[in-house]
Amino acid sequence: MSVDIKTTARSQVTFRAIAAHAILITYTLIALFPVFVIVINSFKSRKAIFREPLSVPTPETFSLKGYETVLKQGDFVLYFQNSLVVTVASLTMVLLFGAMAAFALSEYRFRGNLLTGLYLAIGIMIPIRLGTVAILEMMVASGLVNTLTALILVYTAQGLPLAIFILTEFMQGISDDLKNAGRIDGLSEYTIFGVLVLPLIRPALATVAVFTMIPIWNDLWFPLILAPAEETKTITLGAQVFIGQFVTDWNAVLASLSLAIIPVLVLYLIFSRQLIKGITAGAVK
Amino acid sequence: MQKPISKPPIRWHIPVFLAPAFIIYTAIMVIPLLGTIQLSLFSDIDGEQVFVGLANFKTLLGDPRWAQQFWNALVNNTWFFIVHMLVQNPIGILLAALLSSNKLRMKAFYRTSIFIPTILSFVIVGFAWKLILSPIWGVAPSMLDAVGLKSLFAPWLGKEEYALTTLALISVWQFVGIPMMLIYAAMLSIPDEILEAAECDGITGISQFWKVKLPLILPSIGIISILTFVGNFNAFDLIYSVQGALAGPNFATDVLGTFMFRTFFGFQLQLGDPNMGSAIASIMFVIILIGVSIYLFGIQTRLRRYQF
Amino acid sequence: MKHTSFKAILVASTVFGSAGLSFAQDVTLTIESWRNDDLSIWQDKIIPAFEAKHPNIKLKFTPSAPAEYNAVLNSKLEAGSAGDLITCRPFDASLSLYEANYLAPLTDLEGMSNFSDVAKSAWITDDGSTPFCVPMASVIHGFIYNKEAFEDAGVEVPETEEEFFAALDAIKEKGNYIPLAMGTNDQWEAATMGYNNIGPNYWKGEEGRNALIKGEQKLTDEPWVAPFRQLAKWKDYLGDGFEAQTYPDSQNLFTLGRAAIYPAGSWEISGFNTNADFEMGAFNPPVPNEGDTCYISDHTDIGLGMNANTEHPEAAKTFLNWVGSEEFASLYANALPGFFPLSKTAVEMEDPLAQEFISWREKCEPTIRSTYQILSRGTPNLENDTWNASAAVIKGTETPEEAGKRLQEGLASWYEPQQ
Amino acid sequence: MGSLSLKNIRKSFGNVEVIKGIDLDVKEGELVIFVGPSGCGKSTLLRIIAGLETETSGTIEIDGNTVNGQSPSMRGISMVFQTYALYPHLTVRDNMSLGLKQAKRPKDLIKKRVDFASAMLSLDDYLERRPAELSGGQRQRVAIGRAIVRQPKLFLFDEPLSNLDAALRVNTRLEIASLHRQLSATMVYVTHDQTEAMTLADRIVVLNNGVIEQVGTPMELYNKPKNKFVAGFIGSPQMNFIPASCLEMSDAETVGIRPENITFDGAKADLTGKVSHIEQLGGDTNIYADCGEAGLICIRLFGQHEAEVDSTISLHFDRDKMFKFDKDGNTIN
Repeated sequence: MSVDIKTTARSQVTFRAIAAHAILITYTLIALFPVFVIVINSFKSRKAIFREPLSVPTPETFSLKGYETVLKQGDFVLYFQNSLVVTVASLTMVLLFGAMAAFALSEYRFRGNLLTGLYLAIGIMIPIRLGTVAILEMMVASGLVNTLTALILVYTAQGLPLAIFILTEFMQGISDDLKNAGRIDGLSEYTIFGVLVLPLIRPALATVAVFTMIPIWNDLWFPLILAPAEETKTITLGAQVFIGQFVTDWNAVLASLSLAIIPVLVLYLIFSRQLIKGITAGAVK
Repeated sequence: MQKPISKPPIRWHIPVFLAPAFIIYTAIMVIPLLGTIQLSLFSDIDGEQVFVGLANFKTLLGDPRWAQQFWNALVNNTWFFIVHMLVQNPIGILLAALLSSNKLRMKAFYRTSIFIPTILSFVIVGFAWKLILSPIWGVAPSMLDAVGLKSLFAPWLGKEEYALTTLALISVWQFVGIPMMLIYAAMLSIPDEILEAAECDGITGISQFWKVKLPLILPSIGIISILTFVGNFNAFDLIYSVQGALAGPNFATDVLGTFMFRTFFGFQLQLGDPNMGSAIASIMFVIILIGVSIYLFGIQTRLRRYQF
Repeated sequence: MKHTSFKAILVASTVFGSAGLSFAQDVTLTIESWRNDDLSIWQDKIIPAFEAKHPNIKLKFTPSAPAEYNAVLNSKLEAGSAGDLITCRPFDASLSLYEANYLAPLTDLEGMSNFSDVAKSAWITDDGSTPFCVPMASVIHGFIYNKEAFEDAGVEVPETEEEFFAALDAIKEKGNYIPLAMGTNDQWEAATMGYNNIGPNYWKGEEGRNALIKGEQKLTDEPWVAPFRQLAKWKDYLGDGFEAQTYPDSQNLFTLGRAAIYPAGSWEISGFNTNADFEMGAFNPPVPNEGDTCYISDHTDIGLGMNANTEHPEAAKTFLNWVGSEEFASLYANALPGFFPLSKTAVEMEDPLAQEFISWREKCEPTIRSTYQILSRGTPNLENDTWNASAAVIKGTETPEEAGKRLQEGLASWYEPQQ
Repeated sequence: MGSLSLKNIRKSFGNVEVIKGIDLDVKEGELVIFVGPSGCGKSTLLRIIAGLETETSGTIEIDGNTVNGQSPSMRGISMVFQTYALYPHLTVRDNMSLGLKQAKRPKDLIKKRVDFASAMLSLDDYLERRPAELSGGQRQRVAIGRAIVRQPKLFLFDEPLSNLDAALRVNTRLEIASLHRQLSATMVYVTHDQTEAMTLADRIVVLNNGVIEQVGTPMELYNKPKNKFVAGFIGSPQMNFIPASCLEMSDAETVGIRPENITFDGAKADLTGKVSHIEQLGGDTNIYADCGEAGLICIRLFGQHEAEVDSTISLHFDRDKMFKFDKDGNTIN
């Protein structure tokens, strides 16, 4: 076989591509394996889970018992709806208020600008959970316990510091000329923010949305403390109760865990296109 | 016709823009947190909250029983952080470097798959890994068995010497998507001209990564390091959901977060001690603040940001 | 755009806000509990039975996960958002709630007369004057075994320590079953199902426990170290990788028929009945020597108290009286075999395993867990330390003597009678 | 069309004063250009006129009305930006009409004005496109169109040509010039490019370090610069500055001579130097000569000339066209 220089070079390139794919596939498998184990086993009978945890469900081992238990026991549709309301409402508030504050900080020179920025950023460093008792007292005093509003407020406060931090950095990159053109055309500062600036920072908003959404959706603590009532239970709390309730009923546990993965995955996929664009555009440099 | 105005009007829009964020953040985050820090200066004496100054901190660092637990948690926490720095960030960079190579196919698929663990809740992550690593359930042992390495298996989560590292690796598994995404973005933002110039100079492949790309993404690596630091020193959920509030075996996986939780809210028969818990929380805050300051004033200023 | 979104938020918040208001004229009582396993029993049996008698009072059972219960409950009480009725942990956890005025005194509650002093001891002030929770149930420790496994290995139910280990050896020899289902990952299993299960036989139940409280015995004394010595021997009979075995792992190991003996609390009975498809039996902790008096841990575990700040004290008392009644006792005992009523009147139980457990009350001396009363009031916490020590002793990372010494030092550091 | 009058305008950012008391009157229909090196404060001054920046003190009058404190949109101005600043989400037509819509002007009026402006700027074919679908030159024309549509009292241009390539820059420059003529509008224009200033302006304002160095028509500035700064800034290639001592002149510190006022004349040589570089521009030729202590001197010759690098040449200065500057850089008459 004759090998000329060109094909050697090409085969080197191919080799590199294959190596890259090999590493990525390996890691993808590592990343997905636990999820895979949970999902396949959620469709198996209890004995089969134990005997052959790695095999996919066969006609003999296939069972929907777990899903039946889950759907019969808790009001999963309601939990899901609660989670969605809380997440979407908090996200909206974090994004809107965060962008507003970031706009003020990046756009205007005023006394205390730097100080305000630092003040708002400190929250990135402390988990809000440390203030639980005071938060709960406040919610009780205002009658918001066991309402989704309480959760929304807490998550908004929790998400704001990082959102403001990222968005401020991003907003500094927006052309001053554009905003000034708007001012000369008689747009109010509010319109400039809403109509000119917000659309331009969409990618950054998506980045913030993903980083904000994950901890909100997955939070267990505040739903437990602030809104544990049946009507306000979130899906993560619902799934957790299952784990407690059916410590040994792995069908139900696995089924509820599998169900809990889907919605957050969907939300992520919605934002992820913008996410890459957002980070690339310099949201977190 | 406008009347001449001598003074510029107050720019009401600035407070209006700031107000919602400022009010919610202050009311729901800052005030409760200040309350917590304030608690650390008080002590419950016969049912009365009495101001004791720094006495709680003295107990925490001076009383051998408290100090032993505190230093154990701090050392564990530091190790937890080191594992992340040594494993999570290099893997993240490697994956990002691979993903950013030009002609690669299925990028979106890899990116999404590797990011999936990051979006999962701790409940799921904890449960899944406990099952996989469980000697009873047998996923890990039987997989090792399949490649003839059964002898390597140990009940990692139950052994004092392995448990913390195992947990740290689980956490790495969960969060590697974040450094990957951020580095990936940083690499994408390196202009093609620079890479083309490197190609012309004969700098390709791995040496291109070391000599050209890496120096240019150093600021991003800095940001990731500090995010990792803040995240790790606030870590709680994963350890709690896998090992419980007592962070077994024998406190081998106790970090500041679990130590604080146990002390603050109590556990089983142990009654909560909000004052001591707040003292731990305050110290956590100080540690994180010191770390962030070192980064901001010591490291970040030395990391050059290149203008593209 | 701005206006509409603000409006939306306003509308949204009022909608959510109203969701929290109660709408019925009837009184609705909320029950805080860590027993989320019992949710369906409350919903399907207990609540309907009560509501049938008291149509004006509605009940809502809102459990949280056991591990978070204390934190959640304390936060809610402090903030004033806790339910009307509060499930009481035994001893100090509830006593501190009473002292902080979160639990109402129940001195003049009629239903209280149905309980013996021992039953009330877990939820009464130190001077014994004021009870603050109605005793609901106790749990008994012992061992549940797989009858098929015993037949397979040809062993009889052990009565002494010696027979116990002989049986374990025989099962191990035969090799079809893991002799003992226990893991140390969760720690409390080792302490609760291990140390406090077999311990009373060595410290002679109440006698030893009271001596410890008075400072007449130390944890380094033989009666308190001996159980650790027993635990140290268990290691060889546990499954592979027991260090990482969790409590649910142990349960599964046993109910799937892979382990022969399960060191148990009686609360397992109903779960095991559903999940195991083999016949089970139970035996009380074997005594050191033949003819010794046997002691069992018959631990007062659950009580029910009234939130001192409830808006409906009368309704809450009505319900508490009912909880003290025979009707409730029989309902609860049969709905949850393994939770034994504490009321004076005997309750008929149908479950054979539950009958076995309760029958030990007649032949053995009952006591409660050694660490629960008074001794876990300080820091370091004796109960938590005992978890840690029991797990360490089973794993062999600490000798029984070292464990005893460490516990004694910890206790003596804050508990005066031991100093 | 309106006049503009600035009275003692000052502006500080924190402790730094960037505009240090500017007085200026711009007559109706005049095109005044601010030039100066970057950081001289010319853009800040323009933004103060527009109301985008608040002055620290001083008075601004547009068309006789004091406008201090008024919002930009109330001042009757329009502005063209360096980066075009088109609204990315709006079509060309909407971009141009937004300001009028915002002012609630009648629809048919808006349409009339947009059509007028688009015809003038030949944008008719692009009215329904979005900015992203236009070339750089087209975008800048849209930006200008947006300014025209408002029929302002005062046009403000902030380096409008900087982002265009060389050929387009000349074209657009001509367009602005003709626009100025057609509309006979008052315009204030900021640039750092003196050629732009010379070619367009009725009057030029030279700014340096926040103060006005000189105001005048292009030829006034060229012929009678008040000081060394203005002399050096106006004219291309730049005026040569030579220490007076090199020419044995005692009545000045420095003398200045424009490159076109130097000739080769061995007989009447003021200086000799070595040729170091030649720029052949076709129409004229620039020769750079190294004259030792006198420094590098540029000579501009009309037509095409050859010279050997390193050859020695003798320079003669036209004494009537020399400028003399004192120690402080002020021109000595």
